[in-house]
Amino acid sequence: MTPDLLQVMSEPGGATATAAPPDLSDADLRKLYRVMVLTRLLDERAIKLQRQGRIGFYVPAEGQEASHVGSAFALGADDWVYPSYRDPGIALLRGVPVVEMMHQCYANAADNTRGRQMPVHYSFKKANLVSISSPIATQIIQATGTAMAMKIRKDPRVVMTWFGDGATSANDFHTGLNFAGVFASPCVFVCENNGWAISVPLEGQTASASIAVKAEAYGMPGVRVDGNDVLAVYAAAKQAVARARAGHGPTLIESVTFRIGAHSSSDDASRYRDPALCEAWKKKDPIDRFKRYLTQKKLLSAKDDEAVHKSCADELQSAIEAAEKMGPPAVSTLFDDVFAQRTAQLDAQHEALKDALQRGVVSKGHHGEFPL
Amino acid sequence: MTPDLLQVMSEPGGATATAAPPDLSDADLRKLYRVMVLTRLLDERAIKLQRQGRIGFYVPAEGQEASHVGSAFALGADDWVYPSYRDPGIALLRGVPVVEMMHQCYANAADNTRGRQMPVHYSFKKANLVSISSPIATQIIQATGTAMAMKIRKDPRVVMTWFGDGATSANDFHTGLNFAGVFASPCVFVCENNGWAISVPLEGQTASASIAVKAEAYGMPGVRVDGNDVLAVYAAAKQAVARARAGHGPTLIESVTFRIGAHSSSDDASRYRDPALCEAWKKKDPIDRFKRYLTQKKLLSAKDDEAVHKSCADELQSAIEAAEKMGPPAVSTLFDDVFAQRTAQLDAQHEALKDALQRGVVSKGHHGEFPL
Amino acid sequence: MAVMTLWEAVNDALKTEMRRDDRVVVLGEDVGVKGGVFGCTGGLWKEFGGDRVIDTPLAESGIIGAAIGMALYGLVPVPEIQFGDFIYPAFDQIVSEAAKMRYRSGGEYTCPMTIRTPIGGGIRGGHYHSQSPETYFTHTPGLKVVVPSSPSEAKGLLLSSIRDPDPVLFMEPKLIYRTLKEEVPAGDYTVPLGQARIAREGRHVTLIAWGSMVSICQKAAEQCAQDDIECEIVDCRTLVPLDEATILESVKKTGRAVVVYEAPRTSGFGGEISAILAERAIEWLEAPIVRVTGFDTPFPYALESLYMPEPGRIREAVLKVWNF
Amino acid sequence: MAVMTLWEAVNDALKTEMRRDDRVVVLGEDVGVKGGVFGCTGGLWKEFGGDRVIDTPLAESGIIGAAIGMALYGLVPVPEIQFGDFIYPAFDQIVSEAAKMRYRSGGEYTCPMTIRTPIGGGIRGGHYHSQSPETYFTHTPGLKVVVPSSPSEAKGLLLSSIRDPDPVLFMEPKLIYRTLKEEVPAGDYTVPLGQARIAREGRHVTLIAWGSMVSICQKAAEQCAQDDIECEIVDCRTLVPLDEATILESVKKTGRAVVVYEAPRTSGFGGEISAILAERAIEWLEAPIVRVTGFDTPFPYALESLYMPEPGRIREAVLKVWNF
Ligand SMILES: Cc1ncc(C[n+]2csc(CCOP(=O)(O)OP(=O)(O)O)c2C)c(N)n1
Ligand SMILES: Cc1ncc(C[n+]2csc(CCOP(=O)(O)OP(=O)(O)O)c2C)c(N)n1
Ligand SMILES: [Mg+2]
Ligand SMILES: [Mg+2]
Repeated sequence: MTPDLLQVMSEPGGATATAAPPDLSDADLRKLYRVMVLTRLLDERAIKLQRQGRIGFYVPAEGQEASHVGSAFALGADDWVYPSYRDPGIALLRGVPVVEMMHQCYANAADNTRGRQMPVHYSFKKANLVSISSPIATQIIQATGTAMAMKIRKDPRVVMTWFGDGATSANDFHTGLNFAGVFASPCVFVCENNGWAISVPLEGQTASASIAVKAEAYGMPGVRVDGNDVLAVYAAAKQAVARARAGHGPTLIESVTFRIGAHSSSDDASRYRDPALCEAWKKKDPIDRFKRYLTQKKLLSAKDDEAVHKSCADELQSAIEAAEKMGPPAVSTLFDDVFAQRTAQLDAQHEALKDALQRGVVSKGHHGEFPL
Repeated sequence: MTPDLLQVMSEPGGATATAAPPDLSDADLRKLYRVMVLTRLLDERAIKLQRQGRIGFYVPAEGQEASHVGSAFALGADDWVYPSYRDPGIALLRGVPVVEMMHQCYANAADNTRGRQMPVHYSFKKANLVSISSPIATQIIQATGTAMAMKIRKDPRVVMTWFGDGATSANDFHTGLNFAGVFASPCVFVCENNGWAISVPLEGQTASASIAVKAEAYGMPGVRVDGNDVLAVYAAAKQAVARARAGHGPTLIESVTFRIGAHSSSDDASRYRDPALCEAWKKKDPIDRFKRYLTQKKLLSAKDDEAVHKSCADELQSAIEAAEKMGPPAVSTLFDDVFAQRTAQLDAQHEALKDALQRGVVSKGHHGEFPL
Repeated sequence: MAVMTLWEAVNDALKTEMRRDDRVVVLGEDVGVKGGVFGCTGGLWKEFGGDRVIDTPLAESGIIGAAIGMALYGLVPVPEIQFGDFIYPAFDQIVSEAAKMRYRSGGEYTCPMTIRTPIGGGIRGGHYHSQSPETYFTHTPGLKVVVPSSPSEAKGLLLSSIRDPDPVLFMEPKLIYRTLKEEVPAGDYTVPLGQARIAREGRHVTLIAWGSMVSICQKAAEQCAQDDIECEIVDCRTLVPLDEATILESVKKTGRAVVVYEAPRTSGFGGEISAILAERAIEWLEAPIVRVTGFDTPFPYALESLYMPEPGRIREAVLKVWNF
Repeated sequence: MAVMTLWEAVNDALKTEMRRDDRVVVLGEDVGVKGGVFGCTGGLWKEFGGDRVIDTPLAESGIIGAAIGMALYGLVPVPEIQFGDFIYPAFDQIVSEAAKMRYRSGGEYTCPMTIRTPIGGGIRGGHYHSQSPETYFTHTPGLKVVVPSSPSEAKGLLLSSIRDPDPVLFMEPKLIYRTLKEEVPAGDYTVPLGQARIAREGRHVTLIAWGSMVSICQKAAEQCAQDDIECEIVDCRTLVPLDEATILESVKKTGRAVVVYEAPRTSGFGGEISAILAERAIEWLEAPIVRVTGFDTPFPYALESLYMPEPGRIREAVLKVWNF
């Protein structure tokens, strides 16, 4: 049966609280707010950079900041995260400097993933944030596997993974939740139900009454939460994390939200989605809502807010400037990391390419474009 | 929520009816009984043939006759069926002569599938019975596809597919039921939950309270029925078929039964399963149970029963004799049916093989073993 | 004749066949209202409706599995996999089921369907929007594999594929979706499967390629012509069934062969072509058979332009076999 | 040294490594209580318990996906796919994820795991219990592919595979699971990956094979010896990384090559070997490179013995290149 929608922050003429506010310190609340703002500003800058052709691609997260930042906030630094491509706030929350994310988006010589994937496909081992890939849902069963390993090793840590509503139709959603149920793995599954999979609305994705109800098929609790209510998302995640850590197994959280922007920089949502829908959801903006809450609680003055925005903007500005400065990765990186050690075949292919580049026989434009 | 177990045939000290008997004519009831008996005898003979090395492999269906015969009985002759490898009674019920099934098991020159698959992987187009393959669950989404096609073409027919409890963990179970839910396809999904997937018991397959409950994840009704109660299975299937035909979409039926024999002729169940479990389930034998019911209802005398067994045994005997008489398929069949027309490559490969066989250069044992 | 890009030619072919045969249905992710991420199915949903142009849930195995069930029933499905890189979840349904259905059922059940999917690099798509997975399917008996090299080729080959009685992988080189324009015959127009095409005549060296690599070979051939080396280009068109005769004839004429493909070098389909030549034309060969290919690495992002075969590397190979 | 069959050697290798390294876990369908359908994991569950020998639900993509998550964490998983024919549901996790993890994460995350699966025909398994899918994985950068040809080879190569820092497909030829017996070194014993083996020395013709085809080649070589044709047999052992040097050296010596594999002919890995020879040894070749392979059909049932390469067909090929 579909559970009721969990809400914490009542809204005049909007949401009405069904759950008590989680006990978070003022510092925690301010941190949450800042990360959400930074995520939003990163989005705005990155979309511009993409339009200017400075970076090749981008995936907007606007409207889903509470959904992924709020849930990730329930984790400890040692826990593992398997985000989707629409969750930049998770890396930010876990202390990854914006500049490192910018290097990845620029796919430059300073990119820790060596310029090998499209923008937003981050990997930050120091944050236990596992490499993000494009294929939908593949991270779900991997997250379960890591959680199985933790249980086998009696490691008290837990795993959280994020994915969209479309991902629930994929094979790896099914195996991921089924394995987690069978092995009672310490894993929290967060479905960011933003109503759309590119152009396909939720009703084209599943006939079930909700995403949360799917949890029953795997013998785990399913929770439904207002994904634009950062405190509600946090509260639900905190409970699921506690449950997992206590050895009681996995939870599926359906975070009901909305994708304000296009699917990606390659998409034009107006071709399939009524703009009025966006306007309606913009009124439920998770950052505005949290801001109203903090203001009410006297935790955020207009001046504070300005300061937060300014410091985030500055951080972004210097990150972008740093990323702009870097050149492309070296040609030799093309052949590294296929295996721990290069094979004879890869060495030969590298030598041949280097030689061709040095002799300038590959078509113009390439020659000298990349450091060897 | 898990529905109650549907039962029709009360048993002294056993099952107690929760549903009324379906209205079936005496002729129908006798037909059901005969097909179940024939299925059982086929099983017994085939297992012996396999032990004697007359056929290469077999998959016993003992104990599951009511489960697949009863459900299939709810269909019309024009409806489509996608059985699993453990459902020989479906072909028999739909009028396929035993001899044709024997030819397939012998993979001989008269096998309508031309000796290309292991025994029990039947295909009978005239019975709208789709080719059975070994990969688990692949037929489920195909059944949905056929049902989608029927709906698109406004064809009043429906599709039924059968699979095991282990199959519910497979990818194609998830997509099959999800697509059927989204497109409200006229498809009935029958999970024959026999408690085991080779050596893995149900609790190693899923943590859900039942298989039936999984229907909710796809927005369709889930029914749970005593799979050893042929009338209960029929009643549940009849309702699901009517629902599908009326345009109300798919149903998932969990038929709770037990695999009395080994998984297959290659398996030794005693290595992982307590024989006592078998003994307990043998007491619930679906054929004995139906026989008691028919006897009570004065529809089956000891003499009738003897006659049924005799005619089935005779039918089997002559089928086996006929199958024994046939030689192997011709060498040329090796290269047919890859495509509608042979490619130049296949022609060349055929010519080379034929030539080598004619010159007797391929190792002894082959030469002359197969007709060209 | 109208001038079209490759994606427009695909769209035109789909409309042509859907008008001609009401058993043809299109299904896939975002193929309906949105018209596909590359526009190939644009306008179909409007014209033919949701029954025949179906937006599916996000599951490639579901798309292909459902298409198989439709084909068995008698429809003619044209499923789309949004990117060739995402065909792997459907690998089991394609390889275990579609490819073997006719054989295992003794010809009783067949899967006439055409799986369309964009392949190849050149659009800065990185690992997962750039791969060329055609070889996997050429190693799977029961599947036909078609890769068009131009807009008119795409239309003619797609119509033949949809009408073919067997499952076809129709792989569209996205590098030339928009960049290549040419006149495309209006209405019904087919190019038969199983016949290669001489894309350029020449006496000295045979270049063997398919898809987007054919135009790259054209550029290389022009460069070589300046050194008075006349390259002949064989456009395979269909990898399965492969037109070995045309390839052999050209190589026996020139005595020199360079095979070009974009996929990783090891076990790429071009290796099969080398093997065929080494088995059936070795007496005619006056030089090694050289392959110009992608590298044995995942498809990169920043260094994409170095990964893909380009005229310079092909010219190098031509000079090598010519001066051997 | 104890005499073992191949499946016993695999079992011995697993026990050896699981005793040595407690990070090693085995997972798959029926690998625990039952000990695997071929017995390869027999006794492990009893000795190492359910935490390290895991019976999984019926989902190959789940088995491999979970194994990836375990490997990323730091365990050393050895997932089993019950039959090579059932590896396709896991194709996406293997090809899109395991193979690319190191590369796409800039070396931050790696997947050291060994996927064990039985392959090949000869047990009357028909379509779905007989296939040889190794080629698919050789065309996927980031994967190593190992196919042992005997019990001691199996033990040594399996131990090296499990200790390898990258994902390995370890494909066990079930034709020789029980039929081949030999002495196998006790305890720790490794055979390095990437080194081919001269399984038989000879001057006249080089036979190149792997897995169960090596013993078939041995039989053919004995027949040829009666006609005074001395065959050299190269057992590739690992297809990726391939030991090209050993193959080239042998072929340059004999000037004649026959490549033998069981998979369908078109695009089989043996074609890659032909292509390498045609590119790097053509000056030494005195005859065509002939392939003896399975046919371009699904794997049959009744006619299995005709489908598989056998000594007679190999001898024919040897005579052809010898008398060329
Ligand atoms: C296996 C696979 N199929 C298709 C795609 C193309 N694709 C990228 S995102 C997307 C929609 C995902 O929707 P959802 O899961 O709801 O996540 P959202 O984008 O809404 O956050 C699709 C179809 C893909 N990346 N992977
Ligand atoms: C994809 C796939 N994986 C593994 C197997 C091997 N296998 C054959 S039957 C079986 C168990 C099936 O159990 P269930 O679905 O419950 O059906 P049952 O045999 O009990 O009728 C397995 C694992 C297979 N045939 N296909
Ligand atoms: Mg979404
Ligand atoms: Mg079962």
